[in-house]
Amino acid sequence: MSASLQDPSTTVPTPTPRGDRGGSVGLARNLGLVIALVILCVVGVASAGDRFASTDNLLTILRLAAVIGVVAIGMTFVITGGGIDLSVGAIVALASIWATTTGTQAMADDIGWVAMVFSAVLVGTACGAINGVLIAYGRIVPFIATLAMLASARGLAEIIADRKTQIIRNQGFLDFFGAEPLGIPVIVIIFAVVTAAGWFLLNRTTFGRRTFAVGGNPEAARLAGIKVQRHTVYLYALLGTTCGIAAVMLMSRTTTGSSTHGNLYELDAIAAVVIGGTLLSGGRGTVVGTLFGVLIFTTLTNVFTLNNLSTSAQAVAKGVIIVIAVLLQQRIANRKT
Amino acid sequence: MSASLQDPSTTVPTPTPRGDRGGSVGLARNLGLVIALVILCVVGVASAGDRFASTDNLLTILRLAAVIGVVAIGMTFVITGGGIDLSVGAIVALASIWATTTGTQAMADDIGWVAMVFSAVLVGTACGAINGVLIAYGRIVPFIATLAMLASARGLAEIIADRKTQIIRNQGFLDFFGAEPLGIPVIVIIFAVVTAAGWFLLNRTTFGRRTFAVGGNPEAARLAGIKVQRHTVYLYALLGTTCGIAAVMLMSRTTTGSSTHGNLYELDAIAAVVIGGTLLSGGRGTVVGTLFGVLIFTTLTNVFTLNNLSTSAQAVAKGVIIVIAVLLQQRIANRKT
Amino acid sequence: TNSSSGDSDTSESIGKSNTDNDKSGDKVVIGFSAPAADHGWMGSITKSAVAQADKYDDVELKVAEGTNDVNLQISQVETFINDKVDAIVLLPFDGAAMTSVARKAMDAGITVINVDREFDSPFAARTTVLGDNYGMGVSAGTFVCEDAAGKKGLKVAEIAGIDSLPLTQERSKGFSDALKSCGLKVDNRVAAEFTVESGEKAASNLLQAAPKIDYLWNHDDDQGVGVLAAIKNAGRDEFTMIGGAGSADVMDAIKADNSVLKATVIYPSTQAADGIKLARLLVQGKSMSDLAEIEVPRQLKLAAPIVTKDNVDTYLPSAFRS
Amino acid sequence: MSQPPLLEMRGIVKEFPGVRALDGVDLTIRPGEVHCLLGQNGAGKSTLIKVLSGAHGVDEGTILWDGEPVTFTDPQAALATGIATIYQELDLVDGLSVADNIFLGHERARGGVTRDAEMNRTARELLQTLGHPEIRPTREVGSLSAAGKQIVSMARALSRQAKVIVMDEPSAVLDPDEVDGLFRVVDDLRASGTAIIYISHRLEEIRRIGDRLTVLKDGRTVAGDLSAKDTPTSELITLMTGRTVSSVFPRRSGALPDGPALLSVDALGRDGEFSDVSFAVRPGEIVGLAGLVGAGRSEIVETIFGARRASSGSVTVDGNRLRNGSVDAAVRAGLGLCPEERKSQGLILDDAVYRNVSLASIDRFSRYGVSTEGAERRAAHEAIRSVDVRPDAPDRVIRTLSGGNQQKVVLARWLLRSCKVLLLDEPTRGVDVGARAEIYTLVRQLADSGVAIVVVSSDIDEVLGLSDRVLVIAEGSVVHDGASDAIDASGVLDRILATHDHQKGDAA
Ligand SMILES: Nc1ncnc2c1ncn2[C@@H]1O[C@H](COP(=O)(O)OP(=O)(O)OP(=O)(O)O)[C@@H](O)[C@H]1O
Ligand SMILES: Nc1ncnc2c1ncn2[C@@H]1O[C@H](COP(=O)(O)OP(=O)(O)OP(=O)(O)O)[C@@H](O)[C@H]1O
Ligand SMILES: [Mg+2]
Ligand SMILES: [Mg+2]
Repeated sequence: MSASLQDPSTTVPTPTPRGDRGGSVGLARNLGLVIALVILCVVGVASAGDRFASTDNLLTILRLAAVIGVVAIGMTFVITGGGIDLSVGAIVALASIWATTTGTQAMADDIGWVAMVFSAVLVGTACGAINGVLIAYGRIVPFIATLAMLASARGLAEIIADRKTQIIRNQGFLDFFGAEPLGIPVIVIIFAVVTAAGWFLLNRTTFGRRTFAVGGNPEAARLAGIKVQRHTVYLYALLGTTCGIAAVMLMSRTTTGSSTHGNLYELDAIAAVVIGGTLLSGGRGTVVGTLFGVLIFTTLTNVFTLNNLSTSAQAVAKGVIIVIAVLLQQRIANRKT
Repeated sequence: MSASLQDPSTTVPTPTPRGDRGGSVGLARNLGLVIALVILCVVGVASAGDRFASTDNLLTILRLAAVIGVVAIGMTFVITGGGIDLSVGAIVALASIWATTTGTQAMADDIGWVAMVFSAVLVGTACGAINGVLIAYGRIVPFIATLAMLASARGLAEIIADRKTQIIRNQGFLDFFGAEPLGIPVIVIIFAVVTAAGWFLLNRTTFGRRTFAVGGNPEAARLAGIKVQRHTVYLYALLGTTCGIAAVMLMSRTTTGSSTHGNLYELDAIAAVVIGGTLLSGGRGTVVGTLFGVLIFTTLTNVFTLNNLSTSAQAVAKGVIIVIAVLLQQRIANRKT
Repeated sequence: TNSSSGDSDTSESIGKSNTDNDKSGDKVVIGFSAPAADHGWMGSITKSAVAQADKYDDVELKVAEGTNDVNLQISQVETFINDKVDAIVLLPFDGAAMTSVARKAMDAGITVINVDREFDSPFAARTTVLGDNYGMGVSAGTFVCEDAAGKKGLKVAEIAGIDSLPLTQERSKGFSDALKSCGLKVDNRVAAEFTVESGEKAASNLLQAAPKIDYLWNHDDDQGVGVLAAIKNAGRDEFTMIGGAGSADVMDAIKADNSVLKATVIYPSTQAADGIKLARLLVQGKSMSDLAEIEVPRQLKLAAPIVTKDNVDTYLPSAFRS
Repeated sequence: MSQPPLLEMRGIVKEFPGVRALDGVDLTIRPGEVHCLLGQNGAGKSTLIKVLSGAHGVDEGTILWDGEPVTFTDPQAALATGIATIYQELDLVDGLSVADNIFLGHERARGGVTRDAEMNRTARELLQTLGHPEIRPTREVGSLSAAGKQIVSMARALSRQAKVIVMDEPSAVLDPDEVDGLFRVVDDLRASGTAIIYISHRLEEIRRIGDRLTVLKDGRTVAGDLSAKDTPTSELITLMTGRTVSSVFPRRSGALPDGPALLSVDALGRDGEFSDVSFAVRPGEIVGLAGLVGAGRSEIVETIFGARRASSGSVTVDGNRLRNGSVDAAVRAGLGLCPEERKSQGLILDDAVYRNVSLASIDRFSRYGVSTEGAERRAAHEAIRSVDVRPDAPDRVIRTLSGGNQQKVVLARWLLRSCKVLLLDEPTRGVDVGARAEIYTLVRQLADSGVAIVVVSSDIDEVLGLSDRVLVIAEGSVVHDGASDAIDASGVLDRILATHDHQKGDAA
């Protein structure tokens, strides 16, 4: 019944893997995504040749994927835990502004750029925690609570920033996050670390186990002695933290903080998570799937741009491709099980 | 368990009314909304006096509410039936463009402006039906299917319109929908009619009964002989139809069709529906609640404008007010049951 | 033809400007509505309008929530009509869509000043203040042509703003028309959304799409901050970049002359402020004292001059800080 | 008996909006005893144990643990004290593995990192103890049958090493084999000093393992401290129901009318589930499908009903061949199905009782698509009266009904629809003795009125007693087909075992 929102018509509930584990079935599930990504890459090479297949372009794709990717990893937890968060973009904006306004930048000049990182992450976590408290203890449905946060956080960001783009003047910050040790950009490394940590947390810890339980059957979780409300707060706070991290990455990429940062991240992040195979109704989630979801969307845009497609044509094609990809993935997953 | 998305923490599932009926309990549920609206009005009168309480201003509020209101009524059905639709804004845009491009306008000149109305409604219904088919038969989760429609429909609207705003030259169309019989604008009358029809359809017909069943437990509905898939298609097509109607209303209000029409209507419509008390997990829905939800949001904006609040401050206040309103409503609903 | 520079001021020039027009007169209530301030230029539009109004003790400004929903913007204008304001300064999200309500306001005896995005009926506004979008493209294109000095086969790239806005189309058209005159064309084009982040994203992809570029025109300096970041990330410097709108940061960069950014095209963010000034004059029955004309003109088209290292000092004081 | 009580509940009161579910219940549990709770559907048994386990707060009354008053504000408190509970509604997380479910809330972990190998090993041992080594600890719980899930629930309770284990109708979904396994475990626990609170509607089970029993009626203790072995059945039933109930199966009133088959199933099969199932049911006839859990009987009836698409064979009703895989066609042809899992397949839990009853008959109570609400409500009310749903409140949200009463609502749905062929999958699961007799009578009356009936039940005595003809199903095929009075329970088991020369599959 937990799948009812998704699929009004299945007779036999197809057993799908809960997380990233589950051996062959897990592979089958991601196989569709892998194939979709491979097809995309083939199209990219066929249509743009070396311009697509170069290391530079690969790194460009990864860099583009990194910011939204980190948010999507956090979103995977919230959705697996049975929730949703529309405020991620606004939180990224607020965190980026908070960390780049004059006060913080002055502090950063005194005690180092870590102050900026720290304040961004802190602001993100705090916003997430507020979401969590409203949802878990205030019992406001996640959609509404985070919609309210969306409005408030972006409004607050605008007020703090006075609608000015805040330019980062701290060279230490820019140097650190702009670096490319061994040719790999720092923000790509951060993305990799967050993904790995997310995978571990979801699949190898009691926290992850409880996330599945809270999302899959909150009443059962409660009866098993899990503090469902507290856990819910943790989940949203965790997503807030990843938003803070994403804000830092975005700050380094754009060398600015801005109240317009993170526009529509909520849709992008949720789309990546859901395409990846995490159920919107909670209880099942996969970090690896989310990673693929993010990469598919980013590669799509990249291939489009390499081919000089107009924005409108891109939008139409994107819609069609999403549908085809999902249908394909389902057929494959069904055949394997 | 179907309520799990909403509320991970309730011990005893409080029996709440399913629809608009249910005697005192139904009243109690809407009472919170009524109180919220009344408080808003009191604030409006206190802060803006006659400027708020005038007939003109009332009509302004209703005119503003009408377009999004019609979409929200349709959305109530889809959400009650266990789905969601992110593509409503894009469908409004596409329908408005389709109905105002040169071809249709030339046709309208020949056979009357009804041709424009007809094509807008038809395009809306068709898009909705495509959503429905993808979801019911293609088994794509609503979120993803309608996200794809969102991208495609808006892209297509841009391509058809060649990014130009289409100006309506048919005076008959503008005269008819711009009229104000007995001082009431035609689009407000349309809104009233759609609301009444929606209420009747949801609460007094077999179609409505099936909608509740499909949203409440699709498997049980199926085993009771209800054609769940077909009904799902009907629901999305119905929402598409209301989007088409909304497009006509917007066309009359703006005297244009545009690919930018309906921007972010999905969030506004869903927010109004959910604030109104319809469960995002399906099975419970109230048209009257949705009406209140729309009016609350619209009145809020109106009071803000009358009071000259800065845009950012408005956003912050909006978020805070939403949270307070929902908390208030819950307390009242709980006390009564 | 550079008459607008006097009008596009924000602060200093007002006190000392021309005649007794700035003297306090009858109280004027002005309603102001603009699209959502979701990018720097638009933010600056609202800010400078508010700042302008604050300078007059006889002006009361009502600012409606910035919105990209024409339905809501129409309702805001309706509210202003209900309120019987004296004038409305309106920067429509979509000019055509706001025409009928603007006309309604005019019919109700309210002076409507149309800013930036034009109505499709001359009866809908008393005066229109426009930036020159097509001219922007022409200025940028002409700069490229002059700088290229007749060289052929150069690669030109363009990063546009929000593609679904008519103004973006006009800018692009002006750009390609101007390039045509010297035998160049736009080889790669992407659209961003006027925000820093979208500029960075669009540019990152564009730079991959075009391994070698000679000229890059970016429509908007706010998104340009992101474009520059992307260029730096990609380690590219083989081309000349031209900006758009004319933010102070960009002018600083032009002045410093240490990046690919060599020029920008002004698109005044003080249009709405001008609108406020004109609205006040119109309501108080004054004329523009710099003109011999008794009436305020029907239309003002602000120039879109190109700013380079050579003339940057002229424009820097009036530029907006994004 | 001389031991001091381990647990005492005194004067427990629990109110839900509009219902006083518990109205002064007393319960005394001693260490190492199996204490049975008896009562009709809705008597308050589940509510009482939810109060005990901390799932519900208590409105009045005291709970004494080892003589000390305690309050359980949440399930964690009760678990920490040493009370583990197997709930009536299987409270497992479908998406998690068997081992994860067993250790949910008390995961074996070091520094928050789970020790999966250790949990899997322990889970395997627990499942072994329960006699189900074939359930892999890594298997996803959602893919287990109801019986499999019940076993996991028991393993979970055992893993807590509690002093009191509460079992709310654990045997409802188990077949006789598995019930034997369960009782072995209960005996071991008793021997090791663990107290068991055991709830069941099957009196014979209570006789077998119970030490003492408490009877609840309408939220009150009507008798405590009775001997489970010696109290006469008639007395128990009178205590529970306030009347006497004859538990014999009603017999056919006349001879089975000769006539063409109403339902005929022809070489029906579904890949991997069952094959070549053929049988026919005449009007007025009751055909029983006997077999062990997992034999594929639910799949057979669901396929007949069109809820699953057959891969071979056909179903004919009244001479008309049904469209394959179409529930709608089946319903229109006059078929009705009471599904096995009433919560997930049968009920819209948050809707009113009467609307659940009329779900299959929406069209009948409408004119031109407009509902005639009054008529619908009246007819539905009548239908729930005829199956004696308690409380008799058609507007109640069905979630708040006790399990047995929910089952009756599903039955009422098809009564209202007045179908020609009724498929009943486990119709008496969780239904109390009194109501069970009523359902038997009802089914027989329906048959006598000319309805063809197919009954699936894991209770072999029930299948044999109720039906005219019995089909024994083992591993997806019909292994016996004959009159039900020509075979007895051991005969059925023999037939099954004959095909079961190898171990039951992984299915559980
Ligand atoms: N959450 C609830 N809200 C309202 N009423 C409830 C709720 N839970 C149970 N009840 C009511 O409390 C009474 C006792 O229900 P309970 O489930 O304890 O019965 P039971 O003895 O376990 O029955 P069964 O044998 O059918 O399982 C019933 O009348 C039921 O309708
Ligand atoms: N959702 C599922 N996924 C995988 N296998 C399943 C699923 N449901 C049932 N099965 C398997 O199908 C077979 C038949 O199961 P089922 O419990 O329905 O049989 P049954 O004869 O109807 O038993 P019951 O006595 O419970 O009615 C078993 O092997 C079971 O494990
Ligand atoms: Mg019970
Ligand atoms: Mg079964």
